Amino acid sequence: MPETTYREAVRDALSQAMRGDDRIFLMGEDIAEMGGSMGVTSGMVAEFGPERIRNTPISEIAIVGAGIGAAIQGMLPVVEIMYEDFLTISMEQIVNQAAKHRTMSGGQVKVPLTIRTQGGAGWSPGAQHAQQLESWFVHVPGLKVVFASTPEDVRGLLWSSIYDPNPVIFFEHRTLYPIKGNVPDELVPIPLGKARVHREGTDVTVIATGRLVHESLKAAEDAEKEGISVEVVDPRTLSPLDEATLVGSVRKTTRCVTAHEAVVQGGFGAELAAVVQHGAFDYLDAPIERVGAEFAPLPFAPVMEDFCVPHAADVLDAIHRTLARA
Amino acid sequence: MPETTYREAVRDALSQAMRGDDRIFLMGEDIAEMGGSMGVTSGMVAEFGPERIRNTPISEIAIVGAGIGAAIQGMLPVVEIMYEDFLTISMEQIVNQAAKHRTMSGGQVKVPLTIRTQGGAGWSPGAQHAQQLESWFVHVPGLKVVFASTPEDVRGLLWSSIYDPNPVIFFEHRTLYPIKGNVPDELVPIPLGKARVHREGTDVTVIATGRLVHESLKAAEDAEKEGISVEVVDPRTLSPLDEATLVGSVRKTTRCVTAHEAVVQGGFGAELAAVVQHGAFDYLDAPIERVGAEFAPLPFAPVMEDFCVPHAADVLDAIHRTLARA
Amino acid sequence: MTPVTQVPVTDERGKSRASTGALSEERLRELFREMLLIRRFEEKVEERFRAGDLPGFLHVAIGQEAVAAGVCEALEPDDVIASTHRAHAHTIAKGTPVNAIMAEMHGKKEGCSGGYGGSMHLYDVACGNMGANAVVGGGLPQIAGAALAFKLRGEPRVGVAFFGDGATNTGAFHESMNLAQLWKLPVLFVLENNGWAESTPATQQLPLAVEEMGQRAAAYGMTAMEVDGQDLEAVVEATRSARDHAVSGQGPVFMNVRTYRFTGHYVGDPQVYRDKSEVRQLRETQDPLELLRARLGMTGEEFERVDAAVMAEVEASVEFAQAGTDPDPQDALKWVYAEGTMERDA
Amino acid sequence: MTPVTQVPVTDERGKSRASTGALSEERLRELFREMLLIRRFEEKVEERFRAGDLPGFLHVAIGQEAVAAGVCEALEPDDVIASTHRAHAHTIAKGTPVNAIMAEMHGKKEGCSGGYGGSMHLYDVACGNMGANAVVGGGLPQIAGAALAFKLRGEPRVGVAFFGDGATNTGAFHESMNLAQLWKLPVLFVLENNGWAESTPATQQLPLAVEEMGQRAAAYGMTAMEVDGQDLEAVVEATRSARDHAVSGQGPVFMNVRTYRFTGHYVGDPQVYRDKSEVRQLRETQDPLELLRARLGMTGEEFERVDAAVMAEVEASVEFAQAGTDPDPQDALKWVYAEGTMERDA
Ligand SMILES: Cc1ncc(C[n+]2csc(CCOP(=O)(O)OP(=O)(O)O)c2C)c(N)n1
Ligand SMILES: Cc1ncc(C[n+]2csc(CCOP(=O)(O)OP(=O)(O)O)c2C)c(N)n1
Ligand SMILES: [Mg+2]
Ligand SMILES: [Mg+2]
Repeated sequence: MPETTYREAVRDALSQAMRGDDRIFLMGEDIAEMGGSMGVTSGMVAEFGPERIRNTPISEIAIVGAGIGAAIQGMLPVVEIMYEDFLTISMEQIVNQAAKHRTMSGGQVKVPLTIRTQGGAGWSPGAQHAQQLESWFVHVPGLKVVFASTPEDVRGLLWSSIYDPNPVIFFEHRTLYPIKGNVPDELVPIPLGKARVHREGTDVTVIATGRLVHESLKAAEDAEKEGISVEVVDPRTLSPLDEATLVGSVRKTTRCVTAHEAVVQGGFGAELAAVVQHGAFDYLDAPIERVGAEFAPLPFAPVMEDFCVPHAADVLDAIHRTLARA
Repeated sequence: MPETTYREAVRDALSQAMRGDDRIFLMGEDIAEMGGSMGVTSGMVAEFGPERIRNTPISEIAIVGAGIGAAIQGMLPVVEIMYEDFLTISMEQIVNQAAKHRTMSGGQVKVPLTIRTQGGAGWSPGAQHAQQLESWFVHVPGLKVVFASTPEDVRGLLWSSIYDPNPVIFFEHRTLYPIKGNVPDELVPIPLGKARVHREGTDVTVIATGRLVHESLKAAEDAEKEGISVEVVDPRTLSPLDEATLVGSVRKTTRCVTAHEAVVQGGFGAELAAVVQHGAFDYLDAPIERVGAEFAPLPFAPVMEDFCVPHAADVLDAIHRTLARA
Repeated sequence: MTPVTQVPVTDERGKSRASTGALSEERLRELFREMLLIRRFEEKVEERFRAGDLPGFLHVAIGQEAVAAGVCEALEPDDVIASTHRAHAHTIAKGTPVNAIMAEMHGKKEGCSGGYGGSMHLYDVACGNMGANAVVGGGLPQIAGAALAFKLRGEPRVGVAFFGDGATNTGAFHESMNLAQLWKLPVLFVLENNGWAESTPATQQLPLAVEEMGQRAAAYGMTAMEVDGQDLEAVVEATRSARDHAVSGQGPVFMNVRTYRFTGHYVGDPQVYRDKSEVRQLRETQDPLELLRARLGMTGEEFERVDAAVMAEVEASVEFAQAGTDPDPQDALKWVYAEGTMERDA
Repeated sequence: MTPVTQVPVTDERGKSRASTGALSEERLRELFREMLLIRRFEEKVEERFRAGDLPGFLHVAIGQEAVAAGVCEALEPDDVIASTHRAHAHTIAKGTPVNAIMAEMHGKKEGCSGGYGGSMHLYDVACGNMGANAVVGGGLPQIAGAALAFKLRGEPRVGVAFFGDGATNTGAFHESMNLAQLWKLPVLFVLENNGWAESTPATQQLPLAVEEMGQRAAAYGMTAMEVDGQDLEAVVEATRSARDHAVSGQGPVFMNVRTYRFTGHYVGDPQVYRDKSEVRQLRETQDPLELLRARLGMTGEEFERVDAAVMAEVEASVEFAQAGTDPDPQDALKWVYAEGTMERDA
């Protein structure tokens, strides 16, 4: 399958994994006939049946909790939380239960659960359907956190997440579902914990996740026209973090911008900045600049939404700020 | 009241505020006859009666949600979540509702709600009664976040939180309840958003919160014996953050250590490091060192718990690391 | 005590809307007009959304008009409601002019939420609308809290939570019902039971049959009522007695209001999950407008007159909205925090 | 299919514990001994905790012994349970040796959770104990999930969730009950209804009287049973039929097991909130051990013999625990993540 959409790539990973592995089943709201609110699972109930593609009640506590229990009992459940804003309802099960069972039991228990969710702005969803909350989960020992930005990555990372023996929170971005990209014919699992260098450069490193990977690549092209060479790196797995690749890149370029759609304060960019300033202190020629959303609940009106969420231009501005320093 | 415990100081702020202001009432589990699991509200039901000191069912969604609704309708509710680990159950109401109503309504609504909670390790509570989750809330626009470390601060900050027109998440630390300190006879409100310099110094700034303020002061004394002059600053309000005071301090000392009990990865120290490296870049003589808990669910056995949570010695080590650099 | 945030407003229609006794023919005709206004508004926003004029996404309440109109008819102006993702009908029925709603859906400053909320976040505090919620079940505990404030202050007001059958599966529903009954709070829990949660039929999300949903109140010993949501008069009558019960201190009431969703879940929903004939048959037999029209023996000529007036009102709202002002981009930051402090009330 | 995480274990007592028919006198005496073991264990940990020997904090199940012993008696060895903050009795009854539990409470490697869990996090996967939960209601959805796994694989196993009356007020309870009934999962919801949540009496946290709590199942159309939790035989019998019902595919069962907490909520609780005489009277009239002893017509001499043996076992567990090995500090990091990947099962 050469050219594939991000949406199809997710479905392909799920379908290929489910074929011949009865331990894997999906639970979520409206994932069967409707194929989920984003159409990611369309057609799957026809192939796998309603026992394995399970529509659930609107019960985000039970969806995650039942996934945990089934995982402990030897299944490999993939549960879907329709919008990541609703992860707020599942936090107790994710943070106090899924993440801690293994340690609390002294290693008796494994929780090979995958929690898929999606979100993101850019289509006037309003304040309760547009948050990017990945940074919360990076703060929770026992969880792995993945945020995929391309069709190839989402397919290979989802496969690895399903077969990871730990609970994985798997973030997809709403606006990326339609994007196309080449993916290998054979599904190649992508190991968790490895960053991807999308573009090599020598003047500044942009560490970006999700939608901002694409905005950063645009910004890098614009910068190139100005003679600025930008390296764009996507950690892909936020926890555990591939610090070596990120720090190595900044030691080379001596400048760093972090970019995500989530609000800047308390965001994943803070962790990146803390790690990079520590690992590349003697190499940095400028303060690390953080790009992210304005510190506000996302307003509905497109003009205000557009003002809040970061774009390529914001990344380019940040690149300029890092270079404004001698 | 010269010498007062942290516990008494909390109670005093609540009681003084409630006297003569009928809008204020408390809701939480076992806060009436039992005085709460930490005895903070003991005796208050006798003074204010069960209508204003309300025992609730074990319903962390409804406790916070009802507080929001009452606040919107003109009350000044103070709700208690017995352990901050259980905030995981209230996240939807806190993050999607309390924090966003004002913006979503275009300014029609105010939510003057105070959510008191407590937590922290040091007494073998196990993994589900010991987390420090303050950094999550720093990532949420519309919330204010307070973490008080002394009797004087907890009293003055709680008063200001109750009368703040916005939702405030107010963190207390379990192990601080018995500590004593001098407080003014008159209750002096302490404005939110102002850091406190506990100790002036010239070689390194330690930015600490909660229990780690006291550990950092111990570490500062030990460092002094070695001829190292340490400045200890407590932001007290984590959001909005008093960046000027923190950055100003580091510009003066040229070195910075952040210290909290929460796990390092994704913790509040990351935000502090990101802010400080940006604001004091040209002044920093060493990478910012972050002190916090090991990245693990807190084990029960005292030896393992003690290994996980940070102490004065860890702060001192970090101070030494910053000074090891020329 | 400081006055409450919502001061009682006098009803636009100038008479107490909770006036007991049977509804006059005249009042019924006004309510028919209100229901028709809701219907035409919903049809219009569907059309504008399909035309690409409206940002975000929409859920319309076509088929459920009598629930919104009937419940709000039985409320006092200063009673408060919390609405859902399917918010337009409730908001109109609680008294917000369609201009303000249409402007909101266009993201304009003149909108009832200043352009900050959109279709799923319609607020109108002056009319007692505490806000529509895009999180299913999210508004329920807050209505319990509003009712607690009324109770603590001894105000004869009720809080009304609208929600769907899917919402009864949320933890928020359970905790709110439990707390309201435990504390005998003046709350009306209005279940708009249309038998669907998005694409999921009741049989796939509820262990109870739709007609058994009153059982959801038994778990709390709460008073429950069965209501035909397609019959406006039945809804008004039931809500009046429910309100009397709640406001008199006897505790909350759970209303299992049976109704139907004539459209897709959201505008644009292909409804692959249900049979087209189901909808056609519902529209033929269960249309609350047709039922009320028959009850009123309204002539085609009279209907045309009312409809023309309503259409004009809706058209005018589109023009009003299109002529509205866009917020400044930086206005996004305007309401994140309230300034100052609540003054001490001693 | 790969084998499940828990392979069926043969019962320590060497016979199927779900053997139907009335319990033999001999078996009843064994269960009396088990209940006495629980009682003496709880008394011992109270004593050791007061002496400052045990870290953390404790909740004992004195007065509730017959619930744990009776429910587990009716289970098959590979049925699974989830326990609560009041976990010792369930864990003993499900087959974990007291040595391992006492060692856990001392934070030793020999503990049933390797010293990582403590009193509120007792695990013993080999015995079908999926773990005790310190978050009220936290275990319920996971038991539903375990039961779903059994159902999907066609295994004749049930998941048993123990929880208290206070837990029925959580959203997790509601969503778990609803899902289990909707999907007809083989779950037993065992409500240990002792009428208190910490210091809060049922009247302050539940809109239903304790004897009406079966109503909590009506909201889902779930089968409910009333059980006298002080009567061991009644608990065994009820659980057997509940298990038969659930395992045969007829869906979950809610058991309203009436019991009493003879002690404070936690060890050291001054119980300012209740009258000392209440406890005294309960101990005199409702002691499940006394009731069973009378039923068995057990002589003082026989009781002394059993008690001495039980005491010795408990004493030995303290010595075992004290002689146990402390974990290395760095062991804290040992189980944060599982290594490798789950191998593909094609
Ligand atoms: C907590 C939560 N989960 C899921 C959704 C997505 N969602 C929006 S509406 C809806 C169905 C709601 O069904 P119901 O409560 O019956 O209301 P109806 O749409 O029928 O009016 C769902 C699942 C949501 N908004 N909030
Ligand atoms: C979600 C949550 N809220 C509060 C607590 C604190 N807490 C521990 S036990 C308890 C009371 C539980 O009562 P019940 O469920 O009846 O169990 P019992 O103690 O009576 O056995 C409470 C409130 C908790 N552990 N978890
Ligand atoms: Mg519905
Ligand atoms: Mg109880």
